[in-house]
Amino acid sequence: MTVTVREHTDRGPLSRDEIAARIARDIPRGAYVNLGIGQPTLVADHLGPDSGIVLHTENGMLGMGPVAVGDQVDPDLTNAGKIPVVELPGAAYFHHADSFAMMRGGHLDVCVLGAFQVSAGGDLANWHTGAPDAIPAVGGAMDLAIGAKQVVVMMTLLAKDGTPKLVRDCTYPLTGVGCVDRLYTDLAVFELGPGGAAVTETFGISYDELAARLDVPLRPGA
Amino acid sequence: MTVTVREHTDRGPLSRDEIAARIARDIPRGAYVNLGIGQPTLVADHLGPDSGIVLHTENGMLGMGPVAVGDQVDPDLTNAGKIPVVELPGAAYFHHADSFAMMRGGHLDVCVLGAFQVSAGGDLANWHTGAPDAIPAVGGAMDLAIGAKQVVVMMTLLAKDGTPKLVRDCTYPLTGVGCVDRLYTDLAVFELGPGGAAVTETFGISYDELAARLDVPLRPGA
Amino acid sequence: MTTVHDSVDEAVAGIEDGSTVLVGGFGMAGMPVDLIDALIRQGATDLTVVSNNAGNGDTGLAALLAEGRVRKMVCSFPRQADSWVFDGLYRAGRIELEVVPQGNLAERMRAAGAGIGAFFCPTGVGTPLAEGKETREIDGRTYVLEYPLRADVALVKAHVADRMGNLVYRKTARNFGPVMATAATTTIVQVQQVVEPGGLDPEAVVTPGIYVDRVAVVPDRSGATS
Amino acid sequence: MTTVHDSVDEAVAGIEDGSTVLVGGFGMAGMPVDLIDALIRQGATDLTVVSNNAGNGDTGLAALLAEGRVRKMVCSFPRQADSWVFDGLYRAGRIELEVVPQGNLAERMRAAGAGIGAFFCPTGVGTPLAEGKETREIDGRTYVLEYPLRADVALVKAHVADRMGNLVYRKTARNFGPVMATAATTTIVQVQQVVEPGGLDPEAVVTPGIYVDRVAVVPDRSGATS
Repeated sequence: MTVTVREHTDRGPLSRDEIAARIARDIPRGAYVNLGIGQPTLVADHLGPDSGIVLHTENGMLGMGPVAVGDQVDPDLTNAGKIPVVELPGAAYFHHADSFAMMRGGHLDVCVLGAFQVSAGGDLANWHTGAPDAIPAVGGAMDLAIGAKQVVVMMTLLAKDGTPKLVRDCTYPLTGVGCVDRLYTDLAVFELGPGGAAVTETFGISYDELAARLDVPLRPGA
Repeated sequence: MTVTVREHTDRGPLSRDEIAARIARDIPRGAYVNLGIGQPTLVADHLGPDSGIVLHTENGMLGMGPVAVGDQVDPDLTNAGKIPVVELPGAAYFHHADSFAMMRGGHLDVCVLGAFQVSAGGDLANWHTGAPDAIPAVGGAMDLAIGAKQVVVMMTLLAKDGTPKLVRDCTYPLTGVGCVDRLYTDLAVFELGPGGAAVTETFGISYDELAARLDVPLRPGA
Repeated sequence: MTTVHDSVDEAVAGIEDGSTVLVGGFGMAGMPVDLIDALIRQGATDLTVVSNNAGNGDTGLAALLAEGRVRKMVCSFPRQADSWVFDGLYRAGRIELEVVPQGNLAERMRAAGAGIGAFFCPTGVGTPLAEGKETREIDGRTYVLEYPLRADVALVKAHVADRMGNLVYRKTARNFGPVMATAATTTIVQVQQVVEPGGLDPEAVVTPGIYVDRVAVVPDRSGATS
Repeated sequence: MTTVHDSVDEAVAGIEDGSTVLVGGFGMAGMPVDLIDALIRQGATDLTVVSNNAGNGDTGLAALLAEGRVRKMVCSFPRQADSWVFDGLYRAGRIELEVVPQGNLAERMRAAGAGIGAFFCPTGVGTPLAEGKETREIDGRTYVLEYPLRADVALVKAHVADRMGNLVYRKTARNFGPVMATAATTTIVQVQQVVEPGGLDPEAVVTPGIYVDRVAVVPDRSGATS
């Protein structure tokens, strides 16, 4: 079997919106999906209305629709980021214990989370920078990280100072151990797991260039 | 403090219906009550409509009304004994996990159960005679026994062969340990607990006669 | 994703020999009789069935038992006035029985659906049904450690579904359905009616569609014969 | 038995210093602002407050914090764009904080209401929030042992109650209300409207009245000012 990385060196890195679109493309029809607060919410813009994909929000709803505008705004109907949203036909409401039972019981097909750091083995750090003056806040991140059938992370591959956020071992406090299945970044898509990181696709960079930038065990992906 | 037993020696033992009425009299206004299958269901007939007492049935309902008659019969609406009942205004339905969470979480004020044997310390045996050919069936008995704020047993004090069913130690398999608070029988009412059995009332028998019939540590109750 | 099927036979396709099958209902209320009839026709055998009772009369679960297709029953209350099919099999040593307190039955399935690994439970302490189980004193009270009860398949009867699999039930026929739907790999539901998305009040949905794999419409029998 | 009160002040009477108080809401959705305002007037102090967030803006829970009446916050997500009141107290060392994963917060209160002594939970394994906690491997997966979270008082906002205390909520304002109502000795609820028994659909009741001690009617503010 030949393993090849799809190298897109004829273009630059993906924009945030393009990463979101790339993630959306891989979500199967009819999947139940939770999009974490922040960047992952962009993925919703790329899910076609005929995809049959149903969005879950941790604060007790399946069938969440887009952000509410104008008269649609209802303070009793928000997403996990406390932003008013609308309800789609076929929605259902439930309380918090039921919502997290759904998440922790492995019923969501996919969740998409942001991250400070991800390790090649799939450890996730996305709730706390560890800075001594930071006020810790975890929300539902740890529950999502261990609960969904597939945990996907969306982030830029490099921090603002150029250091990679895909690492051998997370230096920030962990959200979950070995929980990330796939990592979508501006420069590459990775499959993560006990065997380390496999690169399936690159954008604006070759596999070899990418490998040189990262200090993790890397291999070409399927 | 003088402790006196109310001895009703001017009358015979209580009938089944009179025991039920005696139990009903002691249930506080507005209480949430579960009546076990069999004899305890008779208690319902003695709860006034203005008592504000709300009946729970383990199969997922608060606000259970009387047995359904004629056109009221609906196979989707039964009590714990699978007998069709009716719904009262202000009823609520819930699923089995929620129903037993309610029972086990200590939210019911009173439950009334039948028994094969009760020990002076409040142990309850009401699910299994221990006979080798009996098919064991426990239902919700163990959950009710440990869950309600006050667990009340209704039974005849003596078995058909004349042996007392209030005992030092149950010989039948236990339903719950130290769980019965009060025992209402045809011959007497008892408070049970770690200190043993206290007699509060007798019917058709004096305290001394009662004490002579029973082989348990007994004392006059408050 | 929930699929809506034209027949109960299509809905139960693929259930394998040796499966653990949750069967809803408390007595006959909420029992998915048509799905069980389809399972009888489908042929899967050597089943472990989890249900509150062990069959009533000669239909539904009792009929499946009579066919000799159930290796083991897990239930809280097998012995009933009309449980003669089970009683006969049990006395003949032709079926295994695990008796579980009703609240543990419900809570263990709830734990399976909720990702709980095990839980300390107050029911059954000091009784034969807790014998050999781990116990622990917490805050002065003794608890028994109970484990999740997972299954391959759940057969559930609800009242109305929408095409997304959201369910509402009727009165005390709700009973075990909602919790069983969360505890099985494949949840198969019979309903009297399927409506379009938006046809159910989102505030009143009891089982969200995420827990429902297949829905089959079975018109009300009393309606069909009158 | 549920009592219906004419004022929120009557409804919060008797809350004692040092109480643990559950406060519903996810951000402002479902936050019982009027009950909190009444609690501020009522005067109880040295409180431990359990709520998903640690106050937004200057009203509701934030106002209670600003009054210096809360000794400790137990929550999942204190840090928000508009949590300046909490942030200031925390940085000044004037309030304790226990951060709990949101699912654990909900499940621990559910356990308190359901009589569960403790439960093995998959969330947080290997993270700082599980440090020092008992863990166990069950069926090849590691779990952390978590304990019930009980309280003296729950303050909940629902939409409509009947006189028996049955509650329905509105949309995602439901959030923590139903589970908090089960976990407190005294559950106090503000609603927009109280109806007679029979005025709510028994199939759609979310919190049965058994969990509700006191109800106070608070007409919708937007309605009152328009």
